[in-house]
Order: sequence, then structure tokens, then C-alpha cells
Amino acid sequence: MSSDASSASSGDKSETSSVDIRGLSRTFDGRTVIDDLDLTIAKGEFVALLGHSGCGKSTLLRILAGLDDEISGEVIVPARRSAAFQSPRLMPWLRVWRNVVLGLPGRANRDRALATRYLAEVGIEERAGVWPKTLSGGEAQRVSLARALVREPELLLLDEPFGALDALTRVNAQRLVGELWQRHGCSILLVTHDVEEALLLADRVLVMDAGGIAHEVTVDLPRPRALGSPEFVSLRSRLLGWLGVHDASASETPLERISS
Amino acid sequence: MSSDASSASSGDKSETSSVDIRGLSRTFDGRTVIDDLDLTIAKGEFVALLGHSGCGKSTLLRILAGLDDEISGEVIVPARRSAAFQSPRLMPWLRVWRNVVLGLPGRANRDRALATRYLAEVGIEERAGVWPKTLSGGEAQRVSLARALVREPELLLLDEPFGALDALTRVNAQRLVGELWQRHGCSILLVTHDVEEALLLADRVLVMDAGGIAHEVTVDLPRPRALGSPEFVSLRSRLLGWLGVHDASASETPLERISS
Amino acid sequence: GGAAGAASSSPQVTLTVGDQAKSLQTLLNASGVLKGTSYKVKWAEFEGAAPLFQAVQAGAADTSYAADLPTLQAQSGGVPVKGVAALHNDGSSTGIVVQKNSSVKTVSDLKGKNVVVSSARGSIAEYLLANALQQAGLKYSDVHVQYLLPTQAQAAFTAGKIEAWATFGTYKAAVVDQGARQIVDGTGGRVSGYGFIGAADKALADQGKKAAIKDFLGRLDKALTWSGTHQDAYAQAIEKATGAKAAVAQLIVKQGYGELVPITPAVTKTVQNVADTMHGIKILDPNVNVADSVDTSLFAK
Amino acid sequence: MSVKEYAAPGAVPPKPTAQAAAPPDTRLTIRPARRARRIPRLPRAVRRAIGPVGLLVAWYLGSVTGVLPENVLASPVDVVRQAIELTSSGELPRAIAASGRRAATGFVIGAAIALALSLTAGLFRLGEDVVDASMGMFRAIPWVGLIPLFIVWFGIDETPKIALVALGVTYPLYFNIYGGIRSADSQLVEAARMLGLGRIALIRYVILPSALPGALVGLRYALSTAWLALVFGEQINADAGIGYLMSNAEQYFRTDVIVLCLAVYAILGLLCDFVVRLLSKRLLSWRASFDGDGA
Amino acid sequence: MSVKEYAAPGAVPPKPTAQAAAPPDTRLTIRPARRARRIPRLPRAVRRAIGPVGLLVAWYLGSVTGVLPENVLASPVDVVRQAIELTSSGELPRAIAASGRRAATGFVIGAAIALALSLTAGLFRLGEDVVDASMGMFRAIPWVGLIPLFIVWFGIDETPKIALVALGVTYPLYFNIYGGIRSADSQLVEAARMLGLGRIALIRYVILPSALPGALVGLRYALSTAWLALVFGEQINADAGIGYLMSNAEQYFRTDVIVLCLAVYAILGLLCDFVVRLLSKRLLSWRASFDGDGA
Ligand SMILES: Nc1ncnc2c1ncn2[C@@H]1O[C@H](COP(=O)(O)OP(=O)(O)OP(=O)(O)O)[C@@H](O)[C@H]1O
Ligand SMILES: Nc1ncnc2c1ncn2[C@@H]1O[C@H](COP(=O)(O)OP(=O)(O)OP(=O)(O)O)[C@@H](O)[C@H]1O
Ligand SMILES: [Mg+2]
Ligand SMILES: [Mg+2]
Repeated sequence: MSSDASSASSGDKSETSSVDIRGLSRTFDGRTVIDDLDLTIAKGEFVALLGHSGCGKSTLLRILAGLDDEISGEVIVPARRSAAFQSPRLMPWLRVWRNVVLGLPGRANRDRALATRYLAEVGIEERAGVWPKTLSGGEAQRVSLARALVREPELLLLDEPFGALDALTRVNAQRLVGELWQRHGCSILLVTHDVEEALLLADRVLVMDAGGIAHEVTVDLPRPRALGSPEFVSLRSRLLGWLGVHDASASETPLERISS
Repeated sequence: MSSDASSASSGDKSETSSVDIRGLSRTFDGRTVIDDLDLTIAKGEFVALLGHSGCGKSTLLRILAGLDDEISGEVIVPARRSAAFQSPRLMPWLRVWRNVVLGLPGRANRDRALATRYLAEVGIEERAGVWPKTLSGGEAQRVSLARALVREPELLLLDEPFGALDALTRVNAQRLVGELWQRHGCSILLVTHDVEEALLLADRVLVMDAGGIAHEVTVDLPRPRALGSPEFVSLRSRLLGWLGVHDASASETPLERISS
Repeated sequence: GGAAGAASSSPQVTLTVGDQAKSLQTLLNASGVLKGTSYKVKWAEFEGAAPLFQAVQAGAADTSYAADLPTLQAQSGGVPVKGVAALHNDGSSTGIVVQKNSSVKTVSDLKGKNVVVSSARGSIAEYLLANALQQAGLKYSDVHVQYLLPTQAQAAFTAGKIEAWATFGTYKAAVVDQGARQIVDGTGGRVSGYGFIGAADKALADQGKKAAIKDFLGRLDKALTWSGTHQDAYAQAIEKATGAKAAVAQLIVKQGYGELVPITPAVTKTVQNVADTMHGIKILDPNVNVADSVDTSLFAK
Repeated sequence: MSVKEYAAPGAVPPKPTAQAAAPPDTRLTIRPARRARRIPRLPRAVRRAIGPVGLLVAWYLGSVTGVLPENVLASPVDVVRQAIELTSSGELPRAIAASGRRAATGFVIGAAIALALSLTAGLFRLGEDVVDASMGMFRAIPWVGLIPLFIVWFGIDETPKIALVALGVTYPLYFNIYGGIRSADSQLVEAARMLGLGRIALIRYVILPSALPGALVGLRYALSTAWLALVFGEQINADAGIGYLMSNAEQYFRTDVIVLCLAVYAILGLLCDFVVRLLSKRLLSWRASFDGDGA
Repeated sequence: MSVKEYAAPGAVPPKPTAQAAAPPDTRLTIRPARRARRIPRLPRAVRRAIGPVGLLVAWYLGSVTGVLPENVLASPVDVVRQAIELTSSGELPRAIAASGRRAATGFVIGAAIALALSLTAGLFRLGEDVVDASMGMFRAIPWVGLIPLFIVWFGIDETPKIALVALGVTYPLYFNIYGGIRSADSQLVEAARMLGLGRIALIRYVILPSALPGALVGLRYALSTAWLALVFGEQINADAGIGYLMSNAEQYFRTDVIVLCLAVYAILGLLCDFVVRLLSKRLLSWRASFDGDGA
């Protein structure tokens, strides 16, 4: 890994910001995916990131995770980060519970009780002892989420962590993330395709396009938030508009377009 | 593959039904995941399958696809099937377009124009010539969808094919599937976690639970369907109730539970 | 096979001559004696006696060329081969050497020592060791014999890893050159000095081949005679054919077999003694009846 | 980067000529797995014995009919007789024990070297450049040519024999472990880094498990190489061992003993294979991979 | 199967003692890749030459200081002199050409056999049972012991030499291709079946590409084996070839020629490796796998 600790680099904003990105660019084989992007995430802030498929969300997360250094620009992130990737990326040769606590320091990486507690949180404690290959799609995604949550980071990077979950499981997982965030005060960057999810959870919602942050909206609704409130509905429709679903009326979900 | 053509087995219902399942069971290491399940899908019917994560939806699809024969019970399916799996399962050593037309008979498996047409349908024709490893999550899912659609099957099995897509891309992909279905008259079994998606697209919505079809509802709303119609809203709330999101009022989405 | 006369004049006969390290081939080509044969000579080259006899056994070579002991070993092992002519030298090429500062001065001093024998079990060097010990009044079991291939033993000897080495030819010459002491050599009848040209039973049964072998032996005799009178030309031929250095080539010429002799009862008796000695130390088992393992009808002087 | 507008619906080709015209109404029955319904199959062990036993029979027939001449490949009957004789005299068990000791020691040393080298080459680019190029070169050098050097360095006792085994074992293990490390899924490596695994933990929990399938292939090859290296090793001043037994028999044209040694090698090979199979089954139970058709 | 109610929120451990206490405010700068900023590195070819060149230097120093005795390992100077001489006389090029022809023919035959066998064993359970067990057994049989049999079957001309090469090449290729086939991802095999790929297409588009990384490891090993087998093969009635040159030099005591042959083998090994590297780069460009740290 080519990221080095550098206390000097925590400049003027360091006391309040968790992530500082200045002029970040990333090019794949001549295709610029991230183009001179600036972004600051405050300490303890919950930021949601929306954007079309292929617009560079995962790329941005990988850079913040320190996994991609073929970049230009300046990126400052907390040392203690944790991520749930878009695909579960479980180690197939470790039992589910070992996957959850893998990488925890010291004896904790053998702490089955700890792993089981988090697996219970995502509703699959009874699968703690099996091989990952036997998990269903949603189960694997939940293990991956548990693995990200167990390590109490300062910055939590979540790449569509609820995509493969059914309605009930998803609600529970969202609530779990919300609670952990409030309890530990970490910063969260959540990539999602669900506008309502973004608005329910985040302090700020960003829309990525053309390699940068094209739109940004601060959600200063009080928590817990109600889907039906007029502010919520108008925010949703604004975001959907930015995402290209222009003809969705305030009371419609994007799907309605199918019937138009 | 252990499925043999057997014209004798197409019994009394064969003229009208596409899929016939009688008393199907599947057990993994003593855990019964599918338990004496009966299901008939008519020719040209569009069936959506809902259910909690890990309830056996993908297992059922794998059986219908002929990929799992450690079953008991009787399963009759059309010879010409096609599937988009929950994970994209692209061959990493074939360019994107080769993946799309892979397996088509004769010269068609080299027909780049055909592949590109379908890739254009899902909005990624410009990525036709790259290696799958460079695709984003949503891009890979769309390639997988294009690969399933290109072969014009009699039974199309779709396992959460829109899960990783943003709102706009998803609307377009849904429309594409709907159109192809109407044009070719194939039967479709669509696994989804999105209740609205199920209600917008399907003739019939099934809810799987405890290894069988626990609930079933026929959606005889006219197409195109409107999300806002009272029948739609009441169907949605019934389905959400079956899925365990009991306190969702008719006008709320499941997410609202977070705020309660 | 057909009638002797018809076969011997038939151009169809191909004689596959077994050879070790191109020795015969070089000699016969250099002396030019093979011109005008009525049969075709094909060479079968091998690294040592064992693979050569394997080829004879497998029917891939018609004749063999080896010292007395390897030939006896092959016959003892059931290889269908008979000696048809004997080769002779003075035995000086075989010897036992020790490190220059060794306390071993005579054969009797070897008692209780490790002695390395090259090339292998049942080689002439081993016979020399056995015979020398016997003459010195020792039992064969008074020394501890170790077997090493010559290249390996040479490396070990040079590196001082072995004290006494029963060896032969260029290997011996090389270490003696560097100061090693020879405590005994094969002269004076300590080794028989005999080698054999052998013929496969199958070849002998084929009249055409038998005639060819007979003719070949005559030419080989001439070639050996030539080598005695044209030592320099012969040495140069060896250098050219094998890449050996001049000194080595000269040594080969000097120590090589100098004449072809018929297998007379005297030869048979000498070689039988060798066989008996080796049988006595359980190196040659079963023993070979030499008189029964030769065919004296092909070569006489 | 802007999202393109999708092609108009009409652009979907109305009838892509792609699909072969299977009769539109054909339906199949998915049959429950055969094993549940047919007569139980031959047990695995029996089926795996088909090959070796078949070869044995072929050998016997070849000997009887004279296709395999007696003086080149002794008949099974002779070989069995010889086996009984050498076993009761204790020579064969002693040889196997001596060779086994050498093979085991050499194997352990070689495996340790191979692991160290392949980790160096697999984990560091510089290590790769320096080690891997040298290994490719070394491997190509015939070690029979190096035996004199071995003798100079290691003497003529046990050490050079063990060193030869170690040398023979190192290459297949090195190449396969190195190849295995380099085929580790980069996504998993990334995940592990994100989880904060240090270098040691990364090796232990990600790199080595990834390399395991390859390493087991190498192990299979290396185990038989360990025995084979002794065919040459035991020509160096040995007085026991199967290699010694065999080269000795070669010297004396004892085809029955030679073939007995070959048979012992074959049996040892089968045993080693069996061990590797067991090991693979245990160590790779996490794997979801192609395991051949039912046929 | 019913979905369990989730644990009550309070059950989340308030402070799992898991995380090491890194100072809570530590932040890092993700630095752009070094290659973009530092002095350009040594080119790859130069770095890969470090190992071989280093060994050359060690050899030279060893010869000069007497650590490597002259009569065991000739000095580089002598070897170079010999190389020039034998090259100008045409003997060395002729030897390489002769060995190369044999190695190439044998390699092609061996590779074809290995491919056929590994496909049989990899694709069919019955094939696995019969072929794989036999291969494990055959591999363990020392082929030096089989040379007499080879002579009976193939005579003493070119055929036994080529057969030896083929035999040596078959095993590493077989083991690695078979291992590769068996590590094919079952998810991809399923996908391919679903797409209606027939058996041939399955092999061509799924099984063989999956086995490719393993096969390339085997190829690397097999290519050097091809040359090495000739060290023995060319002891049987050869009059050209590097193996012949070497054993001849052994007979006549030419350590300089021996070492020259070893050097030629080493260079051939490097060349073969280079070819396999190129091939890997081309054939595996689709792969996203671990390629070592930047170090
Ligand atoms: N290694 C790579 N080489 C080349 N192109 C790449 C590579 N990785 C990603 N890309 C391309 O960069 C673009 C952004 O990818 P990214 O994964 O960040 O998208 P995303 O916003 O996460 O999309 P999705 O919502 O579909 O997951 C995509 O078009 C993708 O094809
Ligand atoms: N090979 C297997 N061995 C053991 N258990 C398995 C295997 N495959 C699936 N299962 C289990 O069977 C159950 C059903 O799996 P399935 O993949 O059908 O779920 P699903 O309904 O598709 O869930 P999701 O919505 O999360 O994808 C899960 O609990 C899963 O862990
Ligand atoms: Mg993404
Ligand atoms: Mg599923």
C-alpha cells in the first residue's frame, strides 16, 4: 500500500474534516472517470453518493480506501477506515464468522462470540459456521456488511450495501447502520441507487456526474425522517431530476415512467 | 446435465403451461430449503418471485435452469431457457461482446453487431470491446442481462437483474424486459426484492417462505400500470405485509418503518 | 538366414556395432580399414558397458565391446552374448591411488580404510582391489568399499573427501598428475588386461551377420596393428572425434587395447580366474563358465 | 461522463436470427440426480483401481504373449517371487526405509526453500525480478551435471543425496506456489488490505490459501520427484535404498529386480498421490469448483 | 423457513474491544503512485538480469578465489573461450540444432498427450478415476529404468530420444492442466451450461481458459524438462546434441565443455522462461490478479 501516515498533511481543516479531496483525477486507459473532483466530509458526517451506473462511485471509494494510487490530486483520509464493497469479497477459505473478524487486531480475530453478535445484527447468526460458497446473495452481502461494521472505523465506506436485500432485511440493515453511526460518531460515505434511502439516512446527498460532484443537497430534516413529508418529497423529486428521471412527478416513484 | 428430453412427460397441462413443478424439495446438508413446492407457470406468463433473503429463490431458479439435480419431485421446463444470475458470472477471458453472444448457435457466437445491438439496449455499447474485469458493478449486471435476453428463450429466469442499477438505468432496463416479453411471448420468472417492480411488471406475484409458495396474488391491472392507483397501493401494502413489513401504511414505502 | 555364401555377398546385411564412447568408431575410421565392406556398418554408441549390453539384450546392437568383467557381468545376468575375440593391454591403466600426504603406502595399509571403487560394482578396478588385497594377504572384507562414478569420485578425490581410490584411465592419470600417489597398478597380471568383442546370440545365428562379424574382426585386427604404428595419427583422430585434449588422447592411445587376440584356452583360463575371484567375493553371482560363453570360431590368427 | 439516452425501443431487432430453431414446444423433465435412483455405483476406491490394475493385467498378458520380452521387462510372476525373497531377506524393507528417510529429509528442506523463494518472488516485484529469473535458469541446468559440485561441497555421505532430493523438490513447488500466488484474486487482496491485514496476515489468510490449489499440484509432482531424485542420488556411494537397489540390478542385468524397483516406485507414487488427494479434500473443502461430469 | 426477528438494537456491543487503539485523529494522505513521481526505475529487463548476472559474478569470483575448484567447475573465462571455439567450429550450433529438433518434436507429442489425458481426467469422473490414478503411478516410475524398454520399442535412433522428451513433458503438463481444469469456477461452468454451450464449446470457452494459468506454470516446467530429458536421451547412440556434447565431455574430462553445456542449458532455460512470460502476458491479460507489491 502506498499510503503513508503523514501528520503534516492534516492541514487547516483537519480538526473538523474527516475526508479532504482536492483536484482528484483518475484515468483508465485514457478514459477519465474522475475529473478534478473536490470533496470534504466533516467528522461524523453521513454522506450519500448517487450517480449513474459507471459514473465512478466505486472508483472514488476505492481511492478513499487506499486501494488505488494511480491518481493525481490530493486525498486525505482517516487512518482507520473500513469498507463494504459492491460485491461481498468474502475469503472463500474462511468460515463466515472468521471472515467477519478477519483483520481485527490481536486475539479478536478469533473471537467467534464477537463475530456472532454482529452476524446476529444482520440476521444470519445461524450461518456463522458455514463456508461462504453456501451463502445466498443477500446473506453474503450481509456478512460483508457485518465485516465492515465490526471494526468501528472513523470512516465507513459502503458501496451499495443493501442492494441484494429484501424489504424487511433492508429496513433492519439500514436501521443498524444508522444506529452504529449515531453511537460511534464515525463519518460514512454511502453509495446507493435508492434516492429514498439516501434521503432517509444522510446529512448530505451528492450526485456524481461527468467525473465530479455535479449536484449536492444538504438534508436538514430532523431525524427520524418521514417519507411523506413535503420537504422529503420535494428533495426526492429534485434528486430524481438530477439523475435524469425528469418526468417523475412529486408523488411518483421513478418506476412510474414505465407507464407514461 | 442430467435433464433429458422427454416428450412423454409433457402431460395434460402441456399445451398451456410452460413450467410444471410438483412436490419439489431440495435439502442442503440436512437443511430443507425448498419443501414440497408446487408451481405452474403458464405459457407467456410473467411471474415475479419475492421472498426474504435466503428463502430459496435462487435455489429454485437454479433448479429450473437445470443446474441442480439433487432434488426430489417433478420439474418440467421448456427446453429453451435462459437466465441472468444474481451475480453477473461473465467469463473474464472473453471480451464483453463475446460474453453476450457466447453460446449462440453457429456463426452467431461471433456476431459482434448482434451483441452490440443488445449492449446498446442496456446502454453500454461503448464498452463492448473491453475485458469484464474493467466493468463497474452495474455495467456487469447489464451485460449479464443482455446475455440472457439475446437468446430469445421460451422461459427467461431473472435473478434480481436490476439490483445494481441506478434509477434511470433501471427504468430503461425494466422497460426493455417488458417489451421483449410482449414481443416474444416468452414466460418470465423474475426474482426481485422490489415490490413495486414486481407489481409493475408481473401478471402474478408469488411470495416464497418456509420452502414453499406462501402467498400468491394475481395482478390483473391493465398495462401500462400506474403506481398511484388505489389497487396498486393496496396490492403493494398486502405484499409488504406478507414480507413482514407489517406496519407500512398504504401510502408508505417500507423505509418509513425506520422513522416509526 | 540363408546360405553363408549368398548372405555374405548380400549388400542387405547391416552390422550394428556396439561401442563405448566412440572408441572403436574412431579407431576404425582413422585407420581406414572399413573401406570396401560388403555389409553396412552402423554404430551404436553408449556411455558405458551397462547400457551397451542393455542394447544388445534388446536386440538393438549386434556386437559388444567391453572389458572382461563387464562382459562377464552381462553374461551372468543372462544377456545373450558370446565373446568372439579378445583384446589385450598391459593393465597399466588401472590402479589404486591415494592422496599425496596419505599414510597409506602399500596395499596392506588399506586395511580398515574406505576405498572408493569406480565405475561401479564389478568393474576392473574392483577386481584389481580384490586381487591386490588377496596378494597382500588381506580379506576383501578388511576394507570398506564405496562405489562412485568416475566423474563424481574424481571431484571427491580432488576435494580430499576420499582417501583411496581404485580407478582407471584418464581419471587416474589426472589425479596422479596433481600429485596423487599410485600404490599399485594392474600390470604384472594383477588385472587380466583382456577385453572382449562380443556377439549377440541372435547375430551369430544369422549367417550373413556372422560372416560380417568375422570380416569385421579381421579389419579390427588390422586397425589395432595400425594404431601401434601410427600412434600420433591415432591420437589426433581421437582429439578430433571426441574433443579430448592432446595429452588425454595420447594417454588413451598408450593405455588402450593394443592387439586383437583369439580366445585361446589360455585367455579363457585367465578370465575364468577373474570370474572365480569375483564370484568368491560375491560380486559375480551366478558365476560364469567362460569357456561356454565364447565362440572361438570367428577369429583366429 | 454523461449517461447516453438509450436506443429507441424499436431498435430491438424484431427477430434476431440467432437462436437455433428448436421445436418451440419441447419441454424437459429435470430428473433428480441419478445416484439417488440408479443402482449404486462402484465405490470410488474400486474405480480408481481400474487403471493400475488394468496396467498390471496388460503387463501380465504382455509377458505371457511375449509382447514384452522377458529379458527386458520381467514377468509379474518373477517380480512377485523376487519381492517375496527380498522382503523376507529384509533387503527391500531396509531399502525403502533408507530411501524414505532421505526423501523425507530432502523434501522438508526443499519445501522450505521453495516456500521462502516463492513468497519472495510472489510478494515483491524486486524479489520476482531477482529470484524468478534465476529459478528459471537454475531449473534448466541438469543437476546430473552438478553432482560433482555437490560432492565437493557435501562429501559422499548422506548430505549430497538429501541435497539432490531437496533440489528436485524445490523446482515444482516453487513454480506452482509462485504461480498460485500470482493468480490470487486481486479483489480479495484488496479486501484484506482494507481490513487492515498486515503483511504476515495477508500472506497467511489470503495469499497462501489462494496459492493452495496450485501448491497441491506442485506437491503431487514434488513428492514423486523426491523418490526419483534418489535414483541418481543413490548412485553416490550408497549401500541401501531403492535407487541403489535398482542401479545395482542394472549393473547385473537383473531385470526382475529392476522391475521390482519400478513397481515399488509405482506403489510409492500411488501412496503419495493418495495422501495428496486426502489433503486436497480436506484443505480445499471451501472451494466451489468444477469437479467433472457425472459420467 | 421463517425470517428471524433481528436482535434488539441494544444488543450491539457498545464498545467491542476489537479495534486497536490507533490515535483517533490520525489521518493519511493517499499518495499518487510512486512511479509517477520518483526517479524512473531500472527497466524491467535490467532488473530481471540482476539474478543471472549476479550468479555469473559469483561464479567468476568463486573460480578466481578457488572456492570453486577449477577441475570441478571451470572458470567463466575458459568457458567463454570454449564457447567461441565450438561456435566457430560449428559444433555447438549443430548440437543446439539437433537437441532443439528433438526437444521440439518431443514437446509437441508430449503436450498433445498431456492435453488429451488431462481433458479426459478433468472432464469425466470415470476418466479421472482411470487416468489420474495411473498417471500418479507412472509419474513415480523412474524413466531411466525404462530406457531398456524404450530401446526395445523404439530402437536406438531418434525415436527413443523423442519419446523420452515426450514422457518428461507429459507429466508436468498433465498435472497442471488437470489441476487447472479442476479449479475452474463452478459458477462459470453453470453459466456456460445455462447458455447452452455444448461439450466442445464448454471446453473451449470455459474449461481451457480456466486451466490456462495452471497450464502456463506447467508449460514453464515442461519446457525446461524437454531439454533436460535429452541429457539422458542423448546418451543413447547420439552423435550430436548438447546432451551428447556434455556426456562426451564427461568421458573425456573436459570440465570447460561440461560447464559450457550447463551454461547453454541455463541460457535456453532463460529463453524458454522469457517465451512463457510473453505468452502469459498476452494470454492472461484478462486476469485481475495479485501481481506483487510495488517493492
Ligand atoms: N480497472 C479498470 N479499467 C478500466 N476501466 C475501469 C476499471 N475500473 C472501472 N472502470 C470504468 O470506470 C467507470 C467507473 O467505474 P465505477 O466502478 O467507479 O462505477 P460505479 O459508479 O461504481 O458504477 P456502478 O453503479 O455500476 O457500480 C466504469 O465505466 C468502468 O467501466
Ligand atoms: N450449496 C449450498 N450448500 C448449503 N446451503 C446452501 C447452498 N446454496 C444455498 N444454500 C442455502 O440455501 C438457502 C437459500 O439460498 P438461496 O440462494 O436460494 O436464497 P435466496 O432466496 O436466493 O436469497 P437472496 O435473496 O439472499 O439471494 C440459503 O440459506 C443458503 O445459505
Ligand atoms: Mg460501483
Ligand atoms: Mg438469491
